[in-house]
Amino acid sequence: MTPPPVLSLITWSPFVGALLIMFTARHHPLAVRLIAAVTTGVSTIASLWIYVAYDREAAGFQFYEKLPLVPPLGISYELGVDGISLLLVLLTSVIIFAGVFASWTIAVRSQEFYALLLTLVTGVFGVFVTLDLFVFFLFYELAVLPMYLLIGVWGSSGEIRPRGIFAWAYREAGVGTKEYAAMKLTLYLLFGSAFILVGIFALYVNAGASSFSFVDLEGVSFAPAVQRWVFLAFYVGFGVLAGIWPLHTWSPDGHASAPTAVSMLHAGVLMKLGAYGVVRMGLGLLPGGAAELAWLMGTIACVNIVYGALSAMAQTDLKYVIAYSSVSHMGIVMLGAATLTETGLNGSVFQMFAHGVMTGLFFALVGLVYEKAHSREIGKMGGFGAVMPGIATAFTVGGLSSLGLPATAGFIAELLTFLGAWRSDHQWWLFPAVAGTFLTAVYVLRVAKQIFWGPPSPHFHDLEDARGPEWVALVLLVAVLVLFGMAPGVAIGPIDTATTLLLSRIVGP
Amino acid sequence: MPTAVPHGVGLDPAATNMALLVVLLPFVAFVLLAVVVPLRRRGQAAGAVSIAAIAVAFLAALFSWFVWKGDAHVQTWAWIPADEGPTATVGVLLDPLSNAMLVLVTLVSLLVQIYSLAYLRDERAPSLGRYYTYQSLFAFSMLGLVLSPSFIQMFVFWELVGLCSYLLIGYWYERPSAARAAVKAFWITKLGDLGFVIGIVMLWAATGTFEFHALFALAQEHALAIEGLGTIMLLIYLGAVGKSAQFPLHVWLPDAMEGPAPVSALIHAATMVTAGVFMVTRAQPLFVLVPDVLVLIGWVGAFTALLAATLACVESDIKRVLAYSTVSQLGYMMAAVGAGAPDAGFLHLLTHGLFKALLFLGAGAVIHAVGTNDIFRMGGLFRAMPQTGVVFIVGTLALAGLPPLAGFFSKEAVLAGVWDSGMTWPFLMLALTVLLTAFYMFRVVFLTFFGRVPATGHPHEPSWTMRGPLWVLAALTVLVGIRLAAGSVGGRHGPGWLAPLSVAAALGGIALAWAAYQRGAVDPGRLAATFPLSVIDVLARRRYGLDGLYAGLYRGFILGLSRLIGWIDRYLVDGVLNFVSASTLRGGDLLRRIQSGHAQDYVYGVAFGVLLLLVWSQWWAR
Amino acid sequence: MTLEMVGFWMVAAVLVASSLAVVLTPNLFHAVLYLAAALVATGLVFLLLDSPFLFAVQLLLYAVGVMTVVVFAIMLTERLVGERIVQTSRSLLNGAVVAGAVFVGVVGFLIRAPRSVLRPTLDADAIPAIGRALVGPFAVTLELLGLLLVVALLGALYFARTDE
Amino acid sequence: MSLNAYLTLAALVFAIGLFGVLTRRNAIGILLGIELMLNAVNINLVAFARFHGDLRGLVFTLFTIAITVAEVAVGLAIVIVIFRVRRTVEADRLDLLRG
Repeated sequence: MTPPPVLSLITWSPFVGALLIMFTARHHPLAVRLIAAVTTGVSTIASLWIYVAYDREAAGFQFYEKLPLVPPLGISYELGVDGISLLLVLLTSVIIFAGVFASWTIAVRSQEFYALLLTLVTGVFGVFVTLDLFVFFLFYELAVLPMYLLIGVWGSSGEIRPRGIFAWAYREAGVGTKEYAAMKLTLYLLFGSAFILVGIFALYVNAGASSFSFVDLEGVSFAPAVQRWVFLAFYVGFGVLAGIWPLHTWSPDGHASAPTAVSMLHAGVLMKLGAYGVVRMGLGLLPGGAAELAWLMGTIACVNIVYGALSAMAQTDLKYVIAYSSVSHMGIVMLGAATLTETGLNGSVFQMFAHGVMTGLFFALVGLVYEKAHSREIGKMGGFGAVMPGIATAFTVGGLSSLGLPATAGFIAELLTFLGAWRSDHQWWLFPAVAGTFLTAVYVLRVAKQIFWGPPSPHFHDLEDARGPEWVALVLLVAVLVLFGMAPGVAIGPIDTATTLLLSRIVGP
Repeated sequence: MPTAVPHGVGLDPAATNMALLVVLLPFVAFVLLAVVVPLRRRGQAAGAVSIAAIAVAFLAALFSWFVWKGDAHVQTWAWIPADEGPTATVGVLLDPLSNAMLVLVTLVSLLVQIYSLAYLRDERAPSLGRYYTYQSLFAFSMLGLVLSPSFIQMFVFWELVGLCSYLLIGYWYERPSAARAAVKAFWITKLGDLGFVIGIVMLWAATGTFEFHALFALAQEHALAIEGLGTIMLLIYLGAVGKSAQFPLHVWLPDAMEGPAPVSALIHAATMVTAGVFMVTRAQPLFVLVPDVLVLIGWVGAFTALLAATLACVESDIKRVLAYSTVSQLGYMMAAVGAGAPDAGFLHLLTHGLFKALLFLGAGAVIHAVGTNDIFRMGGLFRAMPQTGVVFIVGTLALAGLPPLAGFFSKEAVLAGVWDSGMTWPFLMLALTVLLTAFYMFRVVFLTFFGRVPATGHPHEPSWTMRGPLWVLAALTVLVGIRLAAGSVGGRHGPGWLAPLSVAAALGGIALAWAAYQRGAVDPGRLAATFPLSVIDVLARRRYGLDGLYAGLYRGFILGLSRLIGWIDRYLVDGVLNFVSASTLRGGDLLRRIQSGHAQDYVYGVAFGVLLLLVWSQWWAR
Repeated sequence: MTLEMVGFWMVAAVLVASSLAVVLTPNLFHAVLYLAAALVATGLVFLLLDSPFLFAVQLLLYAVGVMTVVVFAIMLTERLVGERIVQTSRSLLNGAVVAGAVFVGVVGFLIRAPRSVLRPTLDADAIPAIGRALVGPFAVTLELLGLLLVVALLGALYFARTDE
Repeated sequence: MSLNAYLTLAALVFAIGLFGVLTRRNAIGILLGIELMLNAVNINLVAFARFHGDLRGLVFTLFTIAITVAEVAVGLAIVIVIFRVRRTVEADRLDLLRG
């Protein structure tokens, strides 16, 4: 019996939604939102179903689909999920479902906005479920490119007064405007995808140029030199998207300029795409290269953690704080992967999920605060807790998760990463990672205190708490954060089946 | 030595289920209050739910205390799965140590929650609901900590109680000082927790387990000869330094008094701050493997006791005096644990929990009545509030260590334990602290309840919901004292001269306080100005510069570094990028001028190209 | 000194002289006439190279056809402007240096090139061979060229038509 | 005469044409220079064809001539259009494509 093509359903349902929105819902803003909610809802339900139905005993790729596209070149439409992508598909559907509600109030060209958003999500789902490297790359580009329009058209410009040694360059490049942010993000990510494409072709050619299938390539053991260089290419290419230092600066500008749902999706899911690429293709296809270059990955990850946290502390714009916190937390993801231990890798994948939800929550909240207060200047705010207690609570939960407080998902991820770090070949990684959690505590609580605590700020009047559909996003994300923090086994179980397989190729069974 | 460590591992489902009931009841209350918004908004109703839960939990704890007194029961469930057995487990460990703590925590929580109903009567209903939500969460977390069968679970709840402390200190979040104190408490304890987490990570990497019974078994078989065990235990101890406010991380506790008085009584006197002592006691079999660390713990404890006592002597805020007193008493407990007498330390923990809660609640009643924290603006309150006065004096006498109250016996045991272990200097510091303790506490008593009556205000006795808990605690202080005097518990007495010495020291302190603040025979200002005291006085008034040091480190180091990194990121890392981008734009602009639009200029270009080709083909292409 | 050498020198002298006149004379109309002379001289060079057919093509198509078009163009533009067009030149020195350099370069190249091959004797008449080549191997090229000419014609018409 | 003689002659004509293209102000003048250069090319082609006994050079010459005719036609048409629009054929003034 052929199983129903549930992965295709998950992947293409938003795309169908985008088409419907473009062709049937013109000038019906409510219909646009309903179509978006329904089609992403279908994806969400289907991804919950596969999450439950995934056979944890059997492990490996399940819900397999294959349809040859270009047989002579070995390109086929080949889908399947394992423990890692399972969780990330769930993450994506949760975030986009919340994102649809978080951008409910968008006013300008909402039809095109939702259509692009849904197209982008199709790309993201596609990346996570596809097992064919060529199709993978197509989906990858599909996930990256709509971002340019989404930020360039619906973004918001911040104000940055250029100072310092390159001030003229800042004026020249228009730093701070949404156009600048959109262009920077797109150029960076395309820069990265050039490396990825080269890497994919290098693998294809070195494996005998007969198949792009991940499953086939997994069986090939490449020469050490190929492993090293292609791994490096993947690391840089995907690493750009994962925000590795010093290629991370697109992310603060991009996230700060992007509209709420786009920030949520981008920081929550797209950055995971990079980390997922490194784990799946870097570690999965090039075990030798991974073992050889783990030191580089881990060290840069440590820089990310501490540097990101310190940069976040220095920001005065709320969105920048959150964006830099992503840079810091992606360091945890990369560090976990670099440990090449079971616990570390579990922590890495779990952190992808935890950070996705957490940062999605953060951006949703920042969006709400911005919408109500029309300001992102932390220094001006104060005492919002009294007028928006719901938002304050959700922000606190998100903040606690990001500083790794137990009973939130962030703790599990960080703990596992720490354990992995100390068991890896580079024990000293533990210390910057732990220091990062302290610095996170400093900046998160500082920001929370400044915004929500203290006497009410004189700059704002008539603020109110979240309303209606906005609650859906907040409650959903907070609940996921806490549930996965209290019962991590739900996620770690499937992750573990995948990571042990992955590791057995790197360090031997 | 009757240690507070499980002798063996048993499994009686009834026992562990009872313990689970105790810990889950407040959790259910918390979830109810957190999720059912209308209930929380009702304030008093929320309080009723929370109190009912903790009351049943208290009865269950009492039941378990009487039924499963002597033995240890463990049950665990997998929490974080991994390929070969779970990485981490959760569960309950019910043994005498945790059982005693269960009773203490549920009892004090119950009393404090009842007390709060009246104390916070004027709060808005949603705020009160929020308060009881936090209280339930705290009760759950503290009970979970107490019942932890593994380091990892202990750490989880350790952080959660820290969170509750943060939330409750910041309960009046509109006050900037409360907001500051809350984050300060969180950060400073977090600093210690870094050591804790690193320690348990290292321990796990070396042994592959977090569970106490497995680790203790290894320790008993002398199989725990890990390289760097000393470092690991020191790091774990750091967690206790932060949580139990040991020098030099004690600075957060006095500031934590920004929270409501009942919160201080519960969290910052009776329960959470003793978690550090509890943890070191719990992990005693591991600490005994590293005697150097134990000695350090003892020294730090004794020093903390003395230091905090001197700080308490110059403080004028009644709650802060009590806070320093708590720090000082925590130092006692730690000194006892460090001296290898964890039973004495734990006994002191229990008795101190009772009378310090009493003192804080009493102080709360006073503050509630007069509307200020400053002891110099109080006076003669004994006449207006005789009941409060009596129970406060009972608590003070217990803290000062006078027989037959509970504090006397536990303090005695601590001093004996330290003397027996041969740590002379720490013993002397602790003995001096006895005198100081009596002095500063009676300074508060005389200034508050006796002496001049200030002109303002009409203080009166609080309502019965506040008085009830006070009387219960006072009675317990006395009863436990009598029970201890009967001599069946805490069998550590030390040399014969010890009891007279400590009583004499306490009486001396009381006399000094009486002379200075009641009788006026000694001018406290002049006393403080005489030579050796004047130095301490000046330093203590500046809090030994520690608060300033932390503030400086925070502003100068962390914020400074962040500003530097922020600058580097924006103007160097991103700057180079923008430089490249702007240079490209500029370069393009420059090259654009070559495109003059005159066809003939292009022909020149072609001609030069031809020339280049010719030259190249003739001179280089051979 | 063979007949061919005498012919070559004479033709070369005419060609160079008329070429120079083309680029130097101020009168545009004269320049066109000198160009005609130069083109005829080129045709003569073809003749010296034993290609009477090309000589004919050059004469008929080029010298006559092109000249006619150019003359028409000049007359047309002069009529449009309503005055005589005076040919002036600019930056003569630059042009001379660059052109001279190119010449020197090419000549230098020629000098260093391997000794020139000897002129083979013609064994047959080239014209039928050219014809066969045009409809044989070069048939497609020829057709494309035809297409190009049509397109050029249409383009020229399109450009030159008046708007009304 | 040797091959080099013909080639040198062609080079000279080419250089003169180039000079014309570079120096003429009038667009028609520039076109005349181009004609000279193309002629020089033709001489080369024919000379090589003759000296190597290769017919293809001749065929190419034919093509060149044909293309030249087309080019002259289009070029002059453009000149006339420019004349109509801009009232000048001064090459210096024709810089619409300036960057």
